[in-house]
Amino acid sequence: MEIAAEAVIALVKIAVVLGVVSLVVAYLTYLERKIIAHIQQRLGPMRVGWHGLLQPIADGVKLFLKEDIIPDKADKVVFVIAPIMVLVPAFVEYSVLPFSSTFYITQVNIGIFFILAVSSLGVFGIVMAGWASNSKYSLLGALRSAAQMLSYEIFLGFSLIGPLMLAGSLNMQKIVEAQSDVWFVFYQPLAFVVFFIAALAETNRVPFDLPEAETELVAGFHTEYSGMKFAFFFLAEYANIMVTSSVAVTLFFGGWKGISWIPLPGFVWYALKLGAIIFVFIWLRATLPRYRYDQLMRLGWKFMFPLVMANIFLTGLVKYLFL
Amino acid sequence: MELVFFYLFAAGIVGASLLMVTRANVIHAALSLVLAFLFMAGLFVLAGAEFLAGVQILIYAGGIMVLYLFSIMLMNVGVAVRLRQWHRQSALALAAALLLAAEVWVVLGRGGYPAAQAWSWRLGQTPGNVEALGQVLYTKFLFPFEVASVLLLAAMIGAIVLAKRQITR
Amino acid sequence: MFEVESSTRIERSSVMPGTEELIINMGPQHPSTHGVLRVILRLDGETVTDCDCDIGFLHRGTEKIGENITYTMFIPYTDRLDYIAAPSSNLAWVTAVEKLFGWEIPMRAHYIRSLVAEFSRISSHLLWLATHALDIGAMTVFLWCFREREMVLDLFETAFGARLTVNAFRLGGLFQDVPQKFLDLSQEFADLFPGRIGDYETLLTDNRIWLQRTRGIGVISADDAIDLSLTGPVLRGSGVRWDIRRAEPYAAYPYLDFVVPVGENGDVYDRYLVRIEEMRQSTRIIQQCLAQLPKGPVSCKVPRTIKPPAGEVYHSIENPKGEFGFYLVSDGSETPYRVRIRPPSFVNLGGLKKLVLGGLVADVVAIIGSIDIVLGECDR
Amino acid sequence: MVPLTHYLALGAILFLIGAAGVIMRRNAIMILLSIELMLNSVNITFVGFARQWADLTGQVFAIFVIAVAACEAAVGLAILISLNRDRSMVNVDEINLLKW
Repeated sequence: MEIAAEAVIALVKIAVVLGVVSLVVAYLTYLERKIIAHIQQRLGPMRVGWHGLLQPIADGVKLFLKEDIIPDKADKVVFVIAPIMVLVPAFVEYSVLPFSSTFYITQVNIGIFFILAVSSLGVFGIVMAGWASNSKYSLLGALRSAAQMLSYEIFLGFSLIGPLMLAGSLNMQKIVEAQSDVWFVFYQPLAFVVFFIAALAETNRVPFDLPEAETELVAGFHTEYSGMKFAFFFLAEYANIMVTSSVAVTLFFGGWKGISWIPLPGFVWYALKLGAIIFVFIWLRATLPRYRYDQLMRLGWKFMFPLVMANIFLTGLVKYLFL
Repeated sequence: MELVFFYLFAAGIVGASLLMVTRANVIHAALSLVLAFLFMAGLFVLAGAEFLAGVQILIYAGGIMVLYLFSIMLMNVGVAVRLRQWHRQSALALAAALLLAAEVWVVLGRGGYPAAQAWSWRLGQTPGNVEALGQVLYTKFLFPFEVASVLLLAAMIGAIVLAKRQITR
Repeated sequence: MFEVESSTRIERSSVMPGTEELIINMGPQHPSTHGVLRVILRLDGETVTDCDCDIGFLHRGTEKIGENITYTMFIPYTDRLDYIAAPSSNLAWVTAVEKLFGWEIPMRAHYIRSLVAEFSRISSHLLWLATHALDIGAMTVFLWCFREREMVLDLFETAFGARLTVNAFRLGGLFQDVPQKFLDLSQEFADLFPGRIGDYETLLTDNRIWLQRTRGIGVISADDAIDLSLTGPVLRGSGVRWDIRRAEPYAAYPYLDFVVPVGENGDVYDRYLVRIEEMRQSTRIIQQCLAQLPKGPVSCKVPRTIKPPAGEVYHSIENPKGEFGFYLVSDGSETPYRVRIRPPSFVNLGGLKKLVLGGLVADVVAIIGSIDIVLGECDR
Repeated sequence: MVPLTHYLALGAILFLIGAAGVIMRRNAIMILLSIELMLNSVNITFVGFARQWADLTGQVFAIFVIAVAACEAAVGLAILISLNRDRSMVNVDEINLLKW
């Protein structure tokens, strides 16, 4: 009986989180279009609803009703599985994020490690999509993204080690608790810079959007996709932005903890911080050109890798000497 | 409950592995193997090895298998699929494998293993598996750990030397 | 012996080539080939080992059409050559025909022609900057450039009633004088535009990623550029100070003061800088034209039927893309005997192979952008 | 509580599948993949024993096995790629000379 009740509560929580996340992800596309439009001194979507507020829904309907084309020479099974393989890990990661002190789906003691592990699966979908499409542009895009995501996953993981050393736990809730006094971004600025750059690369955002660089590879790995399958890739990208921003909030900006003299509920603080970081993601997209593939790798291995190693060393030294 | 999940995962692993061994297309085989690894990670969580489950997904599925896929894509799979897939000694090998299976069956059937012991921590609680594993890894097994790192370095250099297009002499 | 080999062939995987060269078709539907250009790239990994341009998807036989219609009727066809800078093409044609006649054009017409030609240069360079930046991934520059290009097109609309294919000039001068509103708006634009160029430069010129993507990419030396008969900003980017507005002045250019900017290294970045500076110089020319604009008629006396004397003439002008010339043979009838177009994009595209070899796919995109082609005049 | 024999049986089955794959397949990549499966079957038995005796040694060894698997994959794939490039072959029964 007890197990059944627990299961029901868990399912309700999952449903709530998935629902909210799907909605937020859909509106993230709207937000991105609006923000970029205003940076570029135009209006963006205006037609559907007040100031285009229903645009994501119209987009969803359009994508849903669109013809779903599977290329003749494609590997059908892999082609169909690939978008699912991209979307599912992105949503699974929400299961361990602490949205407030009381609201989370579950807590595991390998919390942040779980997120890293699951996010490493996202690359499969991309590689599968690129290979199964049987198109040269897709394959080039897939190879690029495989190399890019594998490399930057390393920097992403290593950049988190500094804050984790300070927190002394992998559990997301404990990491937040450890930042009661000072956010880790002040202790670990170097780690945050590396984390943010690696996060941009992991989510294939400008200036690291090489896998889907439309002006070079048409659309990279999802060139051959259409309809709902294409929407899956699209949603996955934004869901990944949300997750990486959430990780940044949790590890560097004190999670749901706010300033003590302003009485706001935890999840509001969380949403505010999340929004700020996502805004920077969008802002960068409107500002920066794109790196070249070899320059991206050089930046990673010759600049960020030594930096993040030095950060771990320094953190360890300080912790050993003074704490 | 635990047993049900065990059977679920075990069935998944065995099914995916069988799929892997029999596929003609190497990419399909590699993807089946990834599926097997994911089920295996579930099994590890069941056995109280959460950290290992994470490592399994992060390193095995997310790292090694991507490396495989990457290499397979660099080669031309299209032609290889149309070639003969099996050795001529397959029947013999199958017979040997079945013989080995029978042997394992006999050995396992003897039983007589000591009774199970409980972990000193509970599942899903901190300090738990990660802390304990770290403690053991960096004290008792420090030397093997270092050796493993040297091994990885050697493998890395070896792989680069082997795969590099031209080695200037 | 041989037959045994071939019968067991399917058994051996040696039918499988080890490393295959990847051949990709860039275009004619690729987003960054700027029109219907097809570039066949042979890749080793992502390094370009060979490059072949396939052109002609937009071929309309413009030269042949020119031989069958009168000199006046051909002016709108020149709009469709370099459609990004249509008045420049008009200017090339009308000046070529006028040279054949040896007509004297009123000063006011000369000044207005220079003014409009510089506007078309700005419009062309804005479109180039927009797409070039977008190719390298900078998205905002694209829309900012289009904002200003819109103003230039509005100016064309005010003066000539059309925005893209404006059919701006007539043989012997202009169809009618430009309205005062056009001159006022031009002044407004000329005062505003230098600041806007500064905006673009803020986003690009010192941007580290932009520098990494353009510096040292697609380098061509001055000698090579001359050997390939490249013209326009591509030639000037390599450090050759060659501008037909200076070398063989036409329209009002002898009376105008401007600098011909040149680059040093001949890479994508220098071509970018040259064009940015050219936009500044164009604004200067526009300011001067507006200040010095003489009063008077805008057309010389033109006969009702245009029958030039028999003979031949070659006349070229400095189009935004390079040397744009017409070679005309007249047999004394109402239609030309031969029209030959010297298109800058077509000739500059010939240098593409030399520029991209050894680069990466991403560089190809940057280099095509820096050559600034328009397929209308390339395919003719 | 899952009995130890279950883990051992599962490990054995996987090992057999992997071994069969190694012996029976011609494609060298398939052989490497089968070897990965065999290594993992060993991991399962390690984890099973660790569970039985509540001793972390088994898990530590599983981690070492994964490290070794990573090395094996990297070197194996490097050999395969250079073979594929220079001799254009992937099937092991064609690689029948020690030296070219």
